[in-house]
Amino acid sequence: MSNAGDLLKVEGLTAGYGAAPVLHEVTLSVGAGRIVAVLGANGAGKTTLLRTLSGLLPLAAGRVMFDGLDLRGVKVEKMVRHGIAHVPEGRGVVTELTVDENLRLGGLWRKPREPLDEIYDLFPALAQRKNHLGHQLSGGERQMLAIGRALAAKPRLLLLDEPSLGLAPKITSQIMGLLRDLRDRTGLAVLLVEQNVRSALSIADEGIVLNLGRIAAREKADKLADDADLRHAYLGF
Amino acid sequence: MKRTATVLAALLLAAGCSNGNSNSSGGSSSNTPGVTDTEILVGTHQPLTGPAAAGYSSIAPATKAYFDYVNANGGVYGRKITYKIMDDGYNPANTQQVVRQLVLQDKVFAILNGLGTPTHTGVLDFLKTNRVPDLFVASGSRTWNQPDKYPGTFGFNPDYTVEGKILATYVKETYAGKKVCFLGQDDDFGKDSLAGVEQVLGSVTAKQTYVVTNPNVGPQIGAFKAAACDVVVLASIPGFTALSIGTAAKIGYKPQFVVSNVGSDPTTLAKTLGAAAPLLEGVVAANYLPLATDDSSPWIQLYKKVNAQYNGNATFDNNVVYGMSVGYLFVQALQGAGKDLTRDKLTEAVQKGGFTGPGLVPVRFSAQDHSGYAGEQLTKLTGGKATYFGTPYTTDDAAGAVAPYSGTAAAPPANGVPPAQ
Amino acid sequence: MDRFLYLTFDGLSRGAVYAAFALALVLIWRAARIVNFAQGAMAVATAYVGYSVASATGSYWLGFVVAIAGGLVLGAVVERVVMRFVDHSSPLNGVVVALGLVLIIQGVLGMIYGNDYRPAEAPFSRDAFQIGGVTLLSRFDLFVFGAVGAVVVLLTLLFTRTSTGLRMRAAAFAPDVSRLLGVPVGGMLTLGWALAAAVGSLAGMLVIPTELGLHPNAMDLLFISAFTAAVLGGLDSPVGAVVGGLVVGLLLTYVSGYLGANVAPMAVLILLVVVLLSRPDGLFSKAKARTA
Amino acid sequence: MTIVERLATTTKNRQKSRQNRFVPLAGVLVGAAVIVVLTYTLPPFRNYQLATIGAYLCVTAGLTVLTGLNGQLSLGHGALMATGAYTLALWQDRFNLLLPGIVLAVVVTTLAGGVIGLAAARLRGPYLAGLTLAVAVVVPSITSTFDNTFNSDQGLSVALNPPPGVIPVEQWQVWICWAGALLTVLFLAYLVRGRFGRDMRAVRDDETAAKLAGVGVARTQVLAFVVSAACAGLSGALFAVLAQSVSPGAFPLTLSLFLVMAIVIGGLGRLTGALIGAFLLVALPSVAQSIAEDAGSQHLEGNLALTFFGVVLVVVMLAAPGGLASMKFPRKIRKQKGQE
Repeated sequence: MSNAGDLLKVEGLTAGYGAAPVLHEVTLSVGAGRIVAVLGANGAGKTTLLRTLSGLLPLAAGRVMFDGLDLRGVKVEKMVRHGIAHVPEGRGVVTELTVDENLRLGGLWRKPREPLDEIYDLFPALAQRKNHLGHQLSGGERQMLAIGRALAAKPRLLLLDEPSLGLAPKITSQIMGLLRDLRDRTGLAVLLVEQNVRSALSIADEGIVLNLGRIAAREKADKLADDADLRHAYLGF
Repeated sequence: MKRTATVLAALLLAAGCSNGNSNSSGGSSSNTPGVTDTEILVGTHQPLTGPAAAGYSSIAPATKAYFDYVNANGGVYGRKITYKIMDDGYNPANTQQVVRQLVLQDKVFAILNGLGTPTHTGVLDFLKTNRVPDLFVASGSRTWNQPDKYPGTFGFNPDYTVEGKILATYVKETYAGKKVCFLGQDDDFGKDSLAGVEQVLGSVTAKQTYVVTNPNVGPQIGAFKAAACDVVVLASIPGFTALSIGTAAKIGYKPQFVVSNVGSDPTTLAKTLGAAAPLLEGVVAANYLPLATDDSSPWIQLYKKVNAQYNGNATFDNNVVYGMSVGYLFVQALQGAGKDLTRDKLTEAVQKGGFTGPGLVPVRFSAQDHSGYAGEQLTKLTGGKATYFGTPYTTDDAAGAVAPYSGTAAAPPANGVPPAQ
Repeated sequence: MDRFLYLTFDGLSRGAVYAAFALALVLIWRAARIVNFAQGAMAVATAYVGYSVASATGSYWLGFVVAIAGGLVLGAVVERVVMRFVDHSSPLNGVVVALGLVLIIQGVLGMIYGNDYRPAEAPFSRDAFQIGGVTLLSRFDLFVFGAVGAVVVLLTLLFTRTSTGLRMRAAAFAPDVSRLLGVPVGGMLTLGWALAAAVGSLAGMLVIPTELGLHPNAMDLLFISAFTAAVLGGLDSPVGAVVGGLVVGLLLTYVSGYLGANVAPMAVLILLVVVLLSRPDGLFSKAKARTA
Repeated sequence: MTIVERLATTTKNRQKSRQNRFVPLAGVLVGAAVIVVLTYTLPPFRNYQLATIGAYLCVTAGLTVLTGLNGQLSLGHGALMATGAYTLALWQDRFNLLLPGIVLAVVVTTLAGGVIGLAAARLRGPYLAGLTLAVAVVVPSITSTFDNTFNSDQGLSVALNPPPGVIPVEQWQVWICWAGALLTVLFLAYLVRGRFGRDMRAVRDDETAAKLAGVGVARTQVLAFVVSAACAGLSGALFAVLAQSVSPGAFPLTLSLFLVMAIVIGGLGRLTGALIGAFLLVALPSVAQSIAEDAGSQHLEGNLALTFFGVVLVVVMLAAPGGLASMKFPRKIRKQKGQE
């Protein structure tokens, strides 16, 4: 499934906390303008995968290439300059800062800095709460803020961890729709970690199933959604 | 836990075995702690570090330098004096530790000139129990003068009440009818001094205290200004003397300052005040030893020589004079105790008294009196230099009169070492 | 009334220096979530350097600038060489290392300069203006107020108007997220230490002329008052530091003036208890408490 | 550390403690035997130092439980020690009955600790540190304001009967101090193993989670403070016995700071760490002074010792972030560090 035009190429990635690896020889790729959903039960290693890709965790073995660049040894704070934005689990909104400050933070590294109008256009709800502190926002608003902040960095690849966690279905589908639009409009690539398999597969181009840190399946999204055996075995529905 | 305990035990044992001989006292000098045929080991506790070190950390090195001088001139009955200075940072808990180390481990012959009232008070009982001579404590507390309770403890400084009475006598004679205020440290120093002052002057117009932990005397000096006092008596340590004089100048208040001896060393004050040192002009204080700036005194000539040779030419101020005078008196006491040196003989020799030395007034050691110098003479600062004026006075810490002392000061022996008696 | 006014001005001029030093503590707390017990000793170290330069060159202001610059450097060095390598999984580790630094700095200063007080000149007259027999402030007091005010304004501008300030705040509140957003968290930490130490040095240059003089322990007592002031105002709030400093300064002076110097520490304790029991995160804490 | 990781380490610790389970009573009895033997072999000054270690152990053990297990930082334990010491001094002056006096000292300090603990339970981190710091610096102020009772800076002397029979004073002091210390350790060891210990850790790790699990957060915190205050009171009383005098200068803020340093350097939250800390409080200053003496010129005075002391603190904290008691597992620490 890997081809020359892939934006992100992961080969034989092994990583985890301390001596015991959580991920074992994971190989995957994400092409430009594609949404890849990473699925799996709790503890399958989904979050670890994203944290390793963005450099928060060290690589024990394997190779991560991003647009021809070996990411080993690239510091976390430099990732965003190469075009990788990571929205961590729990949204990572800095609750002590205002909405506007959070968004500015996303685009700070860019020179010259661009105005945030585009982001506020995407998320009108945020525009209304510009000067509210992060902890005053609702869960949905925080998620939008986190994604909006990542987009302010103008990334080519978005690593998105559980955007639907704790959100009402209506808001979840709003967010999913937004991601699809962005992909279609800007060619953004997304590696989407989700527990909510249905909504993830509804927008993904392909899906990867992780089980106990190993890749159990890699399929086109619609195919995965139809594969009853796989669903029963790993995804629980 | 168990293993750690064993390791700690082993460590303690190892540390302890190196010096595990038993102690004893009395008898002859052959089994007197700290005394051998060639050496006398003496210890002291001093604030070498911490906030209280300022001003006082130069005393013990000066004493040591004088001992080195004596040692170079043959010592005392052929014995050299080794002076072990321990730093207690003016913390009574540390004093406990270091004095026990000196007595129990290093087996010093005597404790000399331990500095500070709260620090030394805590070790009085310990020193008494172990029958260690506790000579010439460096503070003017009346605590040291309790021959019945602490037979081995002797003071050195005139006590604060004696000083208060003498300062007040000067104020009464010179500023009759003027308003007098008093600022004292919030402890026995301030209290004893105030007691002496009020005994002579009656109640003062305004009295205030300061605490060493709050270096701001603005409220106190402000109160004196509001009370329009003409004379301010200070029972303060040098830093707070400087602070008080500086604060008064800051608010445009110019009383006559009369300052206790412990807080009046001109060198220390001038150093602290820096460019504001001219404010010291006219300050009246008191002393009982030759002044560091009095080059005509044979004692100062001797001490300067010792300071140059054995004290690394340290800044020569009244603290150095004090330290060397302590050393001189101690050597006198050792000479008096004789060749067969024991702790009891040393105490007897001190109690016998009759020492003549650098002091302007006598030390009044006797069986009934363990306080130090009997009085003081007043000084005035002019041109950055203190000079004596008037006559020395002596008095006691009770109701006794303040009397002029007419004796003349002794000259140092030619070789600078007190002769054997 | 005159007495009250006199004490008020005396208390304000004391409070201003507490405020300056409390600001330094707030700054480091905001940058690194640590109460820097070594702040006082570091400030004394740079003050020694500053006064050495001043006496060598004859220019107070050159020494002043050197002291502040020395603060910047010392703060950065302490963070880069020591604090960075402290395991911060327990907040106490940093505290103990800071206390160790205090002993080292005081020991080294004592070895170089000795343990006596050295004079510390003030750049302006300390003689107070008098109006109608009431003693007001001195030129130096005004300078202190001006300097503290300037620091507050500059810090506020830095934190609210500049992107560096934004980065510093983000790095302190959420280091991991900030790194993901491209914020060099380590660099921000170094910058925070450097700035805090520079403000500490400024406070040192402001306070030492009003106290007993230069001494390795010169800032020990001030640290206690300033820490109290910072806690009172709320460790996250520069404005709180200033208000806390002034309140502590006034309280100490009023109590010393009306009740006696020995009662003052008890008054401070009572004030702290009253304030913290009603506002556990200080007077100027934000609505939501963060348990750090 | 996330909560999950914390939980993981807690479980790990629990497993570990199950592995090398030992009975505190046995440990304490062995300790008592070692101490008694030591008192007969050590020279007087070493005995005095040993007694001082015992007196320190009371307070460090209590403080390490408060700070290490319950997460409350106190900079005011020196003041609590002063409370115990003054209580004993005043009692001895009137009655001269040592054991009831020590018990009374503990009771009075416990009450004082309860008052501070009530306030402390509402405060977190540096705010608690700030309040307890203000408590620590208030001691001299109280002794001089009520100087008729406390005799200001000079303090009180403590009336003591000489030791029974021909036992040397220093040996007698070791027995008294270590009896107190070992009882304290025994009490705390059982306390920490029980439900109270679990509650304290739960509160330290996550107050909300603890509340949900039915742990009375405020009650646990106040109780932890009270327990550690009782230990500090005992320690203070023992120091009064050792010094035969009490004065505010002996309980300065630096003492409170040194206590915190001792438990952190020793190993926070472990009684072994408290023992190492108590040992260092006695040994380090005197080692520093003798090293400085050997190396030093007169003009460095005490400064070399001070510097040496500071360097030791910094180096130990960098080399053994878990304290000296954790030094047995250097590899594990490195691994944990990599995780952060």
